[in-house]
Amino acid sequence: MAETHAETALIFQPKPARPAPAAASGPVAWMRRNLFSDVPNALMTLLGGYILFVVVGAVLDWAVFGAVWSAESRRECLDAVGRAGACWPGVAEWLPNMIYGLYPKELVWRVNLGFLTLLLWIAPLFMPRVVSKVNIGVSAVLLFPFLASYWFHGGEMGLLWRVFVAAGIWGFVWVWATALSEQFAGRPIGQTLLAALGAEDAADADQRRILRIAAALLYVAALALTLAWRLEEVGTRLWGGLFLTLVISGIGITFSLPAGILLALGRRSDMPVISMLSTAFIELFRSVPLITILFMFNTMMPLFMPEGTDVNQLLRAIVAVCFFAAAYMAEVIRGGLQAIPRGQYEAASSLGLGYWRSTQLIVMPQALRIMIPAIVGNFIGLFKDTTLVSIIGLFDLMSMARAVGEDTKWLGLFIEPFFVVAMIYFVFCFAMSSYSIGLEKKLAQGRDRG
Amino acid sequence: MTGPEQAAAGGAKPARVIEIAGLNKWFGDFHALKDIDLTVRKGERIVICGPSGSGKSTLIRCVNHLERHEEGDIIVNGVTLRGDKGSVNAVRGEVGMVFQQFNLFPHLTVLENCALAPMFARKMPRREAEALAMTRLERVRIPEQARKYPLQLSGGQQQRVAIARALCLRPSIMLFDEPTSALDPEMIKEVLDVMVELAEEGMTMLCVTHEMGFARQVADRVVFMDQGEIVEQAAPEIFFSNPRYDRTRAFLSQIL
Amino acid sequence: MTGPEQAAAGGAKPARVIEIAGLNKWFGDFHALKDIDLTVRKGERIVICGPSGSGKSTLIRCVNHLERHEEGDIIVNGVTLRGDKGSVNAVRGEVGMVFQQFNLFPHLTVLENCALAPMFARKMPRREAEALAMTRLERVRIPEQARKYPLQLSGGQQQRVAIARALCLRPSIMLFDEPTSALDPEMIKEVLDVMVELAEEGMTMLCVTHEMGFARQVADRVVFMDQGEIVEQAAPEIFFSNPRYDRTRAFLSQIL
Amino acid sequence: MAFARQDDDARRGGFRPGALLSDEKTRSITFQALTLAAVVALFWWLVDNTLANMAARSMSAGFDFLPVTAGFGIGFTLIEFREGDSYWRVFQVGVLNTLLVAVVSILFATVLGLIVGLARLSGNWIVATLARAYVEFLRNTPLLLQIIAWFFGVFNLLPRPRDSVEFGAFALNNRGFYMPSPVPEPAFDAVLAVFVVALGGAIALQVWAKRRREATGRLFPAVRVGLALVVLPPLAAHLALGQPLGWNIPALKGFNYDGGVSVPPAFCALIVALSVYTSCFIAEIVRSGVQSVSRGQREAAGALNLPNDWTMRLIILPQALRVIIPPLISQYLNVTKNSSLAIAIGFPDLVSVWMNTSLNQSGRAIPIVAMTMAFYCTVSLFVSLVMNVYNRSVQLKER
Amino acid sequence: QSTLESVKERGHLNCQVGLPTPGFYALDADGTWSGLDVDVCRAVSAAIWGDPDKVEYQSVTSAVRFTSLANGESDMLARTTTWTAVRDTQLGLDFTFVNFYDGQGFLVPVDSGITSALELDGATICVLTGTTTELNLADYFRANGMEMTPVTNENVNVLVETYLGGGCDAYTNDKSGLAARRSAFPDPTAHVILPQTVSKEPLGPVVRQGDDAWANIVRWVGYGMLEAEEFGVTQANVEEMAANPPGPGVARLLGVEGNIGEGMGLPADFMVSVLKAVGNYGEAYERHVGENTPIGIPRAGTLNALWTQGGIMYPPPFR
Ligand SMILES: Nc1ncnc2c1ncn2[C@@H]1O[C@H](COP(=O)(O)OP(=O)(O)OP(=O)(O)O)[C@@H](O)[C@H]1O
Ligand SMILES: Nc1ncnc2c1ncn2[C@@H]1O[C@H](COP(=O)(O)OP(=O)(O)OP(=O)(O)O)[C@@H](O)[C@H]1O
Ligand SMILES: [Mg+2]
Ligand SMILES: [Mg+2]
Repeated sequence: MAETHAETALIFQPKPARPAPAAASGPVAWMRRNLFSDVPNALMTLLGGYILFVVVGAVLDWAVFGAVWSAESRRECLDAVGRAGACWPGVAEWLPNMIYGLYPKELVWRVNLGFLTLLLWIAPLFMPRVVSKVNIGVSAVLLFPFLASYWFHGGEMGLLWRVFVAAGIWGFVWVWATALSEQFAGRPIGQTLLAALGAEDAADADQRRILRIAAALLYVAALALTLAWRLEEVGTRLWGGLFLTLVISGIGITFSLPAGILLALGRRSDMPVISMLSTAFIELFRSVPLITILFMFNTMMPLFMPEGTDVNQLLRAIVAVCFFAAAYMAEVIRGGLQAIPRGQYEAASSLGLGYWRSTQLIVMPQALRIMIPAIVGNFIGLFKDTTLVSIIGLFDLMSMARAVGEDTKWLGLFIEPFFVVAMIYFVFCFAMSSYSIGLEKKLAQGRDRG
Repeated sequence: MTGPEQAAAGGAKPARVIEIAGLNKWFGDFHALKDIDLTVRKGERIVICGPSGSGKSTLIRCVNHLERHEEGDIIVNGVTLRGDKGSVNAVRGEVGMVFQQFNLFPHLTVLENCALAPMFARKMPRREAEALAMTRLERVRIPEQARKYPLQLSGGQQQRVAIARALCLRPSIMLFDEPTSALDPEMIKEVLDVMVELAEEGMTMLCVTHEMGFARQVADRVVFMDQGEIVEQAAPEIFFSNPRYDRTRAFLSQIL
Repeated sequence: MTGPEQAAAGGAKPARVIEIAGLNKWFGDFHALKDIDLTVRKGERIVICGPSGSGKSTLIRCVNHLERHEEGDIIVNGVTLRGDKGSVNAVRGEVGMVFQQFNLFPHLTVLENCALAPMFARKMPRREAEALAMTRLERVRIPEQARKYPLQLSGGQQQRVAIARALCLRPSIMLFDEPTSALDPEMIKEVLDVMVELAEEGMTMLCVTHEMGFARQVADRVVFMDQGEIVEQAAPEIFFSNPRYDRTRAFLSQIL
Repeated sequence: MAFARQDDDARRGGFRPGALLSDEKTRSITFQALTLAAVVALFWWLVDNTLANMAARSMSAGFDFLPVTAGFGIGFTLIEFREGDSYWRVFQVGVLNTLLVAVVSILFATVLGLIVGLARLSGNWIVATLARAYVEFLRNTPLLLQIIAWFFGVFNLLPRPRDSVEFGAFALNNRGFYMPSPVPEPAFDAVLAVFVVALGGAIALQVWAKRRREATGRLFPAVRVGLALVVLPPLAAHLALGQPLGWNIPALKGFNYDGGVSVPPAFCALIVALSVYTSCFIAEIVRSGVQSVSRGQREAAGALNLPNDWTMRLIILPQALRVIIPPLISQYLNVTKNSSLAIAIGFPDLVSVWMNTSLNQSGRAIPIVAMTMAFYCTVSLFVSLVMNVYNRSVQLKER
Repeated sequence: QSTLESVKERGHLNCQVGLPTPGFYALDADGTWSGLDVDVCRAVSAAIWGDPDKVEYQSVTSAVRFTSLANGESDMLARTTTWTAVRDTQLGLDFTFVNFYDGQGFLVPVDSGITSALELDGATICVLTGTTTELNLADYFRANGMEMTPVTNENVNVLVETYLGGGCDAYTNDKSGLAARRSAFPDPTAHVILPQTVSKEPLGPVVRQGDDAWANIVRWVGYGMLEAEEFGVTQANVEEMAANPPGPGVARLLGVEGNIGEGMGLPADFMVSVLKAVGNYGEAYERHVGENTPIGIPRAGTLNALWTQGGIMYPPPFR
């Protein structure tokens, strides 16, 4: 190390990087490489192209070129093109029902408003400078449903429900206050508020007190708002179509995450009773088809309840879906937990964090993050599986499509509505799966430097 | 056997901060630690070395109860480790630990990694915790990386963050488990430098390492382990130049 | 720049077994190797060193065509690597390679790992292949582990199996890509010992390593790379005591 | 220090042995006991309610309906079933049909999934893209819709029996797929004997070829020669003995084809839909399995100059399979569960004939639902058992 | 608590119908239910509150219809349910009255040349699952020593599509359904309903067993509609008739005389409300399934005609 260098050193000048030789660029080179690199490849290319042409052509012929676009009844369609082309007017007439079910037409704005609220609620997640994204996401999952449920259902509000609805309003205001403060002022809402009150220099304890009072005031205001609030009741029997599908799968998804986390922790627990019960629950609900669970809850839950309890049919289906989804989610999350290296647990406990703290701060965030693609996959599965509620007679998207063909005017028209339903499902699922693939790629990058 | 008393510097002896007596530990049927006795005084720097599987990691992991010991006593700063929440928490508050694989929390920024324990284990307000974290990051010379995520740093930087994180609990004792062996040779030095500084500031340190240069430079005492036992312990001058046991000599000849 | 001729021992020069001229390699847009020229003579032992990402691995992986190069020539034992099956097979039959991560086949026993290539690449009868494998395992001093599975061995043992496996093709050239950097310090020596022996038997070797002790001991020439270029190459005595470039000096000061 | 040690010993004796963790342990035991009590109470409450409700509605829960005549027909059965048979028989028919659908779909889905999975890894852009489109489209639409689509889009559009597509003795029309069934004559035993001998010979050939390869290193096209050995001699014997095997060839008789064996279109649609749907997931499993074998393994094989086909057979496949099999098995379980959607096109599987028709005709909700769930649980438990055994056998031997 | 009380307390009637089916419980794009069975629900609602619209329709698959009634979810079931001994005695149900006499028949293509169901030996037959149709079909073939292959489904459209595509030689269902379906075929004249009626299908509303008072309400609302037809009371003239009843029969029916309604826990003039809301049976029939509807089932001379006109609709007297 202490060797002396005889001469003064030369300075190393790295050569500038050259661009790669252009031998392989341009569309022709690309085609040669990817489509016609050798004879079997070329044959496969031609075959693939042919299949694409035939399939796409046939579908277009039926759905677009040969279709009837305006008619008063199916009879007219049949007289015009027989069964060679699609008959869209029936679907068009029923489309509102396929989306909102039998929800009173003049109240449909409430459904729209509900989903708009959700969009607004999660919009801050896409604002670049907002940092409390986790809290906003959690609030969307935990508070939004109360607000939405009243919006959708309406009617008389019990005290408990009122309390929760007020929490929903409170949450919405908080989310946007936070989002605006962080996006434009670049600091948490608390600080903005303190600044506005001129209490920035108060002692920590005082500041906290002020914030708490502000939150409480806001809640009281929200509660007061609910007192004046009375929407016409729309019974769940009238819910249907895509709206119902979204409600069922949405609740299932929302419920499955926390329940799945608890079940997964339970299954990994050191306590034999807890772990056995969790395992039994998970395995039972994973080994039977959803349709049998739906059947069971649909026909038997009223028998399980004390005489006279009236359990709404939608609620039963939702409970079934939730149990089912929770069991699946538990296994996904367990996979994520297993992937967390032991070193993480050890580091957390060597820093003095307890079981629940390290689960909350260290383990779960990482496990959930690793498993996001799998979780989204689960969501997609659940979303598709909700089609099964049509079999127990809920008017979801699928049943609504079926009802078109039972309308006296459009009797027998059922392939077209199913086609539309398939497209709707595809758009939703494909969007979700693309999102998860994108996320997966981003996560993979995050593992490297830079 | 050279007692720890001999190794410690002369004069009025500082307080004993770690006392291990008759420690035995089993993994299933495997006897991993056998009758370990070890006393560490305040400000002492101890390097533990020995062949792979000799129980070095297990020993220091027992000290902050990452491993539960079956027999014997471990007393840290007067608290006897019993496996109950109270004593474990008390000890872990006094002892910082640095791992071979860094074990940083990849989903948190460097600053959050460091501020976590003060905030949640010490219930410090966030502002204070972050200020504390910044001073520690300055001490390991990477304050400018505070907002980055661990995986965006080089190995050496990560290990320095890990040290800063451990220091944020203001521990009186630091444990290191092979802090440099997952690092590229280029980065070893930057981590050792930080450790040397820490030693010079008078931190009590228990360090498992194969870096004999480091041992020579800062250790007050080198402890050599084999097959779950402490074979010998001595001041580095003596240990390196004149080990007592042939096992030690064999080991030294391989590693130097 | 110090040509390879100068570094090689004097007298009648042995045949050139590897000739690399004007080698350029890109990963997408990234220029990973820039105008590399390197000649290796029979029996020469060359150590390649340089900072992380400087293209060391890429260079030796080009030699047995694990990476395809875009420009320049690589001639191994008179065969020009063109990317066609014939030349690649011919070259790979002559060149053994040892990886940093061992890359043993975890589902096959040690013996099967070694006998695989002779049986399926060289169409040797199983008995002969296994006998050959045993001699190679003896050479790396672990014949007794032949029936175990790789993951049952320590890192050092695994790397020695990897060397034995490469030797089973009876290569005339061995490439090593940081063979010891995934190993515990204790195990480094056992692997280096095997490599030193191999060197002493006259094997032509191209070795990427950070073990400067090894370089000093066996290398005929040390090649220093940075940013995809060969900065300088010299005999180890000269290289370590009197490097020409500032970049080399900076690197050496960090690593020694 | 010695003194301290004695002191320690005494203290240790006092705390013996789990006492150190006493508070943690008691807490966990209390917690568990409470949970257990709560669960038991919940169950008891449910059962109590159910019994009360059933009594109030004069519903019966027993299994006494099982021997009663069910009184409906089933369109496709593996075992003999007549309209006068009992509910118990219906259950058996349903179970067998479900298993049949599951097994056949699993076979097709695996083959198809393998092909598509490899196609996704193909270097040909159009092939890879088609494979990707196939996977994306099919796995993002509900299976229920797909089953219906296959039934109407394909099987219902097939020609009527009178205009069947006939290829040789096979016939395909919108009533199903008809195949000839063999009717052996006595002399056929000789042909069978020849076949058995040839098969033995072929197996021996494989063994011999492997031995020779290991002894000399030389290769022998054992698979091709073996196939020839299995096919040619029995064929020769068959011809020599004057073709002693008759065929019951399906022929149009009255409304339908008669003779041979046949499968109904609902079955075909279900099989195709299930196989195609599942194959998407299998394709992804195969793809990730193959990609999971680290690049280092391929490179090591390459550096050892192993030929490509042997690299695939000896290095990649064995390791990829280890990754592929567990998710694959869980897909197989999914197929079994998904076959319950047969209800949508009226294939008489367990859910359709048992949980739907039988439940509706007999009104015994509880026993019927319980039996259905018990069947699925049994299948799933059995498969997980097999799975565990497999996992243990392929686990890498580690330190 | 009696069913009537809990219905009143709830404020609406839970009336179970099936998945939408033209003529009996049809759903249109505006979300309103209509049909012969739906009119029974409306009539009962009108009888209780004088308002036919206090009904929540529960559209339930046939597979779970009885459990859904037995477990108390619906108050009554007004859907084309065949009255059979087993159902009446073993499933905890009570049939109230028959509002439509149906019979199972077969639909075949004209070009098949089949003219009698007895020529169907060996045929493949499309049949709705989960209903008595399935059992009747089996019985009929068994009784006549014939063989057949059933193609089952619980979705009528699927079956019809199968039949149209030639997936089965005949489609069997209650004749009311056959006629309706045929009307929606691309070429209705290419298909013919065979003359045989292979089963008796008395269809009518069902209630839970054990509450006779409630069963009586449903039953007598139904009979009241028939009686009204017999007396010539219609939706249009009911007010007038109630004001000055032409005879004692009408007077008793409309609650002008006697206390039949009160005895059932209903207003005395409950039949006035019923008739105002849905009209008499004949009107309901013509409105939903009669010859002038797409369903087009003629009534005259069939079982569904009043007994005075050759049918068997024979309401017990209101007295
Ligand atoms: N969790 C465990 N379960 C079973 N055996 C264990 C466990 N942890 C460690 N051991 C065993 O205990 C012995 C001592 O392990 P320890 O990790 O303390 O060794 P070490 O001296 O730190 O080795 P290294 O230098 O490789 O880190 C080893 O034989 C190891 O196999
Ligand atoms: N397959 C690849 N695709 C893209 N870039 C690559 C690839 N392999 C290597 N590189 C890049 O090429 C450069 C040289 O890589 P190489 O692995 O040869 O470096 P090295 O000198 O061996 O480094 P180390 O000491 O870390 O092994 C690096 O910048 C690396 O990121
Ligand atoms: Mg260790
Ligand atoms: Mg490298």
